[in-house]
Amino acid sequence: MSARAPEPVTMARALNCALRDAMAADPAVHVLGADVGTLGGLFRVTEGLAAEFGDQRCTDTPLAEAGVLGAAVGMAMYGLRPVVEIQFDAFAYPAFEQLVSHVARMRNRTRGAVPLPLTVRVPYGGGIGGVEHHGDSSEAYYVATPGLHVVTPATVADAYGLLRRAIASDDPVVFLEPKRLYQATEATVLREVPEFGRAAVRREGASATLLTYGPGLPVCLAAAEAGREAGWDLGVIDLRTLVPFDDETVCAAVRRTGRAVVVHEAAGFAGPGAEIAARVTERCFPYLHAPVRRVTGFDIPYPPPMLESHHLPGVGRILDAVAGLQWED
Amino acid sequence: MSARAPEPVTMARALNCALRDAMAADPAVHVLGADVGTLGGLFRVTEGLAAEFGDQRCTDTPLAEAGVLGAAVGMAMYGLRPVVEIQFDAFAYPAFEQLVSHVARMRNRTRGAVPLPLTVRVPYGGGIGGVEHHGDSSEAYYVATPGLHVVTPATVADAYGLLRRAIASDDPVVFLEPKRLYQATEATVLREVPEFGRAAVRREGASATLLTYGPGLPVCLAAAEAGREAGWDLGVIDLRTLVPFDDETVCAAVRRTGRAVVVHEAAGFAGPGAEIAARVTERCFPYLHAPVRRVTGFDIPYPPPMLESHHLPGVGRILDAVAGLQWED
Amino acid sequence: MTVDQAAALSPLPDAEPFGLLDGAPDTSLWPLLYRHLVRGRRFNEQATALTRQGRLAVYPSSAGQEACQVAAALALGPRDWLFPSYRDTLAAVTRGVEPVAALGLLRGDWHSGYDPRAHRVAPLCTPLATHLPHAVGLAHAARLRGDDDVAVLALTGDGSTSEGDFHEALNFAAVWHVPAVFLVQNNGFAVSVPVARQTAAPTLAHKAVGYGMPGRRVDGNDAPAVHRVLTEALDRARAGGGPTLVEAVTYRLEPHTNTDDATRYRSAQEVDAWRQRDPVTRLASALARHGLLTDGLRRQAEEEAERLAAGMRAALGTDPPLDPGELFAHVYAEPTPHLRQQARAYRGRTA
Amino acid sequence: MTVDQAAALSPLPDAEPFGLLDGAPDTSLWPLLYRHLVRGRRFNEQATALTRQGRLAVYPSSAGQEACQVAAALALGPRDWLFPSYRDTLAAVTRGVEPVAALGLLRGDWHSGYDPRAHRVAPLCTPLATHLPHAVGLAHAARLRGDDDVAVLALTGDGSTSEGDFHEALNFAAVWHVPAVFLVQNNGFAVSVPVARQTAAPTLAHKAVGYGMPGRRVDGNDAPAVHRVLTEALDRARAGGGPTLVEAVTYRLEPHTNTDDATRYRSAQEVDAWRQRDPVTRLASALARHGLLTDGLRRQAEEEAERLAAGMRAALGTDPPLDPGELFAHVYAEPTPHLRQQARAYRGRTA
Ligand SMILES: Cc1ncc(C[n+]2csc(CCOP(=O)(O)OP(=O)(O)O)c2C)c(N)n1
Ligand SMILES: Cc1ncc(C[n+]2csc(CCOP(=O)(O)OP(=O)(O)O)c2C)c(N)n1
Ligand SMILES: [Mg+2]
Ligand SMILES: [Mg+2]
Repeated sequence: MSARAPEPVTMARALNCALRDAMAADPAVHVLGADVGTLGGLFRVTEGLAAEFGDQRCTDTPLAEAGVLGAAVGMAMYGLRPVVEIQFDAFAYPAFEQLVSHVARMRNRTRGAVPLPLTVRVPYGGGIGGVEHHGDSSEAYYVATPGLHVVTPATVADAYGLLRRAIASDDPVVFLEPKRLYQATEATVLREVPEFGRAAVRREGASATLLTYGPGLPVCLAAAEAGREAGWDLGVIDLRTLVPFDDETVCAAVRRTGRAVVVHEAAGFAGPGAEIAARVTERCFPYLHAPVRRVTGFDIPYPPPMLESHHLPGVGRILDAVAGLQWED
Repeated sequence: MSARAPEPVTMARALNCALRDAMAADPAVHVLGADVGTLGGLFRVTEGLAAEFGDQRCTDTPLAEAGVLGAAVGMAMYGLRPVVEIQFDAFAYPAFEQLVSHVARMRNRTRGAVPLPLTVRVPYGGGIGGVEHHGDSSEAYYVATPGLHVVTPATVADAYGLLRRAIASDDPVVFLEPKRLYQATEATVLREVPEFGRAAVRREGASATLLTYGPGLPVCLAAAEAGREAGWDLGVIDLRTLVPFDDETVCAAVRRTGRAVVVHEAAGFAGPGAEIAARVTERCFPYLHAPVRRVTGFDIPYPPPMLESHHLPGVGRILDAVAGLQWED
Repeated sequence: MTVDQAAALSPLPDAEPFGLLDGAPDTSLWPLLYRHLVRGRRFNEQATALTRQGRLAVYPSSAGQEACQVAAALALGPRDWLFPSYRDTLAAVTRGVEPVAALGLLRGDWHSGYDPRAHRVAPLCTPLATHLPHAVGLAHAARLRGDDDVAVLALTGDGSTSEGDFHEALNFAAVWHVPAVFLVQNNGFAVSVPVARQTAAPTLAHKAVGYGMPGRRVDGNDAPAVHRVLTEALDRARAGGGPTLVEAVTYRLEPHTNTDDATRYRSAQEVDAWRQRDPVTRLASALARHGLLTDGLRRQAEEEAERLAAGMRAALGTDPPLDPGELFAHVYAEPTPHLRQQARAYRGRTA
Repeated sequence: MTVDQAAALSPLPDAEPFGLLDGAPDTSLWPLLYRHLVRGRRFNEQATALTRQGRLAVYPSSAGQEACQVAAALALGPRDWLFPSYRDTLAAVTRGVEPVAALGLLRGDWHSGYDPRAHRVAPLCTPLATHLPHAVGLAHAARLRGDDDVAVLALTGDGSTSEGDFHEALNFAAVWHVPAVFLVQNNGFAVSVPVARQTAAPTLAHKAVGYGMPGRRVDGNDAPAVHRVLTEALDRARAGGGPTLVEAVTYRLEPHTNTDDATRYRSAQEVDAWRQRDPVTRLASALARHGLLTDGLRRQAEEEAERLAAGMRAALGTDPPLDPGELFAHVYAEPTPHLRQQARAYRGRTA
């Protein structure tokens, strides 16, 4: 595990450091994908890796997402730890069969004989003015696939820490990188997160709990800030890993407040928020003053850039939902 | 719309009749997929169509699910109404990109200029002793994809009626056929269902409501029957279409009983039951005596045939869940 | 032909890309091609300029590839269909789509700015190679309908040939014997990845062999040659001769898009060498060699180009009208009750 | 080689499938191959019989394809890896996997019945062509690790060549120059669909041209020929010569699986014609022609076959021990808290 002195870094840079440190620490770690080599990745997350470790450790592949992910499966079967970069969320779909039928199942299929230590990095979410197919949030597909860990950082420190943990994991991890936070900056110590499945309480609050992850975190923190004017003391929980899910931290908070709003960019219908709302309700029902509400993207294909601000959950919609948590009683 | 005199038919046969009647009624309807021609499909749902309508109307394709679905997109763009057969649920995954990025979005992308009247028939679910990759229930992926209708019959009459409706729809429909009900028999009038989005109350009941669809229906009806011994009067709702979702019928029933259990084969975590539980709770919270419970497949890859009975929701697990609906108060 | 009749092997593509400019050809089409090339170059420059002014979200320029873009559009018959990729706005514009409409995707007010049926131009397609099966399906449907004046031309890039959908589409096309032509614009790169890391085949045209269709290689900076090869292939397709794979050897002179930094992966020398083979100046020189580059032609070409650019500036210089309510309008023929509810809630918030 | 050095075109596959049985060849391996063929046929018969007794959930027989199955396994070096498809249990068994373990998937007590690392045999793969990228990745990893005694042999069917994953895998293999050999068993059908509706290429070996790798065609019912071609390709692969595509022309004598009705899509005459080319009897005749089919060899072959069959009946004749608790055990290295909870609830119900 590596530690760095706090200096302001972007999330993209923290991810880059995580890859570099992981590659330096373990020669079995290989990075592969289109444009990860000379170019350093479309978001520069693999910058400098090919120069430092050679193009056999950081390899530009032909343009074929199923092919890359499938090849990574074979590499992992041979004992390597491949880290695959997908360029945009929507371009993971061609690799869906490999992900669902093989990546998620290899260990189980072989009764544990063949573990699959494989990380798939997927930039996800909108808010960067991207055109069609560049703003999808498809975490619903991943969380509904048993056998995958689904992880998403919301802070620079977590970007480093969770990615190191993902690469060290002996199971496949879908690592979702919030596109619009790539340039977010923090001065923070970069160190590996010790385990998956621990949500972080980003803000304590007594009147209601906002449950979110990835790109939703800054929005929820802003909503909590804005909510003070309405007299609300809103807590904010950053889930960090959707699978495994931290029932303990989440339920403890919701039991205290009795009110919760789930916030994410992905479409609401059958989105991750559905599971979160359902399981929180199952576990906290007697404590709830109101049903868990969801503030999400609409149930539409991701909109064109000029309209995306209308689609994305914002402070206003979050506070509306909070207001709807039956404050009269 | 065609009507037939009641005679006992299997669900497979009713689907076959629906295809035949749709093809006879509209020359734009084309059936395509691997083995749909000479063989009549692995489940014999396309039996006789090639003989009756020629191999240009019912066409054996090369083995390439993305290719078939993609070709169907082009055919639909030209004004045809393709009906694509996927052989087993898990073999729809290679076509996932076509489904999500194109099928679901063509109308929206073109501001309504290019509708996509296209039906994808997918045999789904387990319980037939199939080996690996032959028992998946992947409806979670489809319901989380805006732009698709997601439909699944649980009765022979609906198999015919909903498939006719699907083919007549000007929007793409993922039509999920419960494998283990293919041989279920009913004597029933075969006629088109007038619209999507109407759940059916299959059994009225005052003490709690079971919400299910497709292969879950016979199990829930059996559970309701068995529940009488415990003194419960259980209602059963068959959702029929997951998208659009019939909030009205479902909520009316749940408000009456104040207690609900969602039952499906798909894995529970982020499965369709999460959405159902979440939205029922959002809409019926003040009426609920207990949180909506879910009885689903476990959060594991679909098990091998010798173990599948342990995985599938059965009467026992459903009644356990009903018993957990806080009957003490 | 069955697989067992293996004696009848299909021929390999020619080793040398087909060219016309340097021979002694029929020049009747050259002035028209020239005007479109000049206009096309101006289109690329103006679109790139509009990205700098924030008027386009992004622009993947086809500068250097204008011969392919223009020839592809002009080779089409009136009832033919074009299936462009995200880099092929110029082909769409040359086919007759309004520039502001063709650029709708890249401007970002909606995903596709035009009605595909009006000009028989499918929506610009971003996920690589995924439009190729659509092209095959549409060509198949046209044949099923007996419309034998319809052929389909699908454009794609060298990188996209590695995708599974490329393979599935070409195989379907050959098995179904559909009237479709696949033009691979081999511009040397898929973003930063050179074609040598994309394939080990001698040429991309060789891929045709595995599908049992003819493969042709053409100098992609020789507009008359591209036009000729595509016209022949489309004629053959309409006549029931089946599909063709055409590889046009060309070069992307600009970065992948305006946000790309191409100096990271290729040298100025390489780009300069290709500038020497610029399709616009090459046709101009050839016209001049044949005494056809008159002042009149030059002026006409330039005027048309400037008119186009001015129109683009005017149409794209202002913000388009936006209606967020439209977000809910086209997801289904009829919005579901659930979507109607979301739309109502949205309107409630913003009212 | 770059795409622009187009002069060096790769050669086309031979028109006639390679054969050995009918020539005057080196026969030293033939007795061994014969014993394995007889044993292999017995394996197929016994497995099909076990489906009738409900001892296997399903069995896709490789009867008629035993020459491919057996030669594939015997051509492998000790450190090589085999990547079989769902029809290739016999290849796995010939490689040394216990029959009961190789049949685990089809018996249905677990998805894969053996530890892939023990015999260097990947799990039998059902989704078509999806194991081919795995084979490429493993071969690549072996090279990265410097293990130059490792080559990979991946088996697949004619139908699977239409899938995108076939294309992506072969392209990767050629670009990465990995030590992998792809054996397409062209048995004439993908379930009911004949190969003529699967491809328009002259042969499946022609597909190699588009990847820039050698393509070879072999008589798939000629065990020595299949063995020779695969051995050469694997040797070349291990020596750094890159991948090869081999098409073996063979025939599936039985239905697709025991639940299929093959009379719906092919004639008895066609099947009979292929029975004349049965790989087992063909090798027997060739051995006889060379005076090598001794009573001793016959007896040994039959005894080995019967021993195998008896072992299968014994091992598969009883119900396997089942532990439903195992359902939760292998999803992750450590069950998540959520899965532990489900397992507890499950145990609670059944306790
Ligand atoms: C399925 C998919 N993967 C990745 C991308 C991201 N991407 C956009 S363009 C491009 C390069 C395409 O190269 P090529 O096919 O040669 O076309 P060119 O850009 O050169 O016109 C990539 C990788 C994409 N659009 N679709
Ligand atoms: C992706 C996928 N689609 C469909 C199937 C169903 N299926 C199983 S075997 C088979 C035929 C395969 O034909 P071929 O590749 O020639 O192999 P063969 O059965 O002849 O050995 C099909 C369609 C599958 N297993 N995987
Ligand atoms: Mg390119
Ligand atoms: Mg076959």
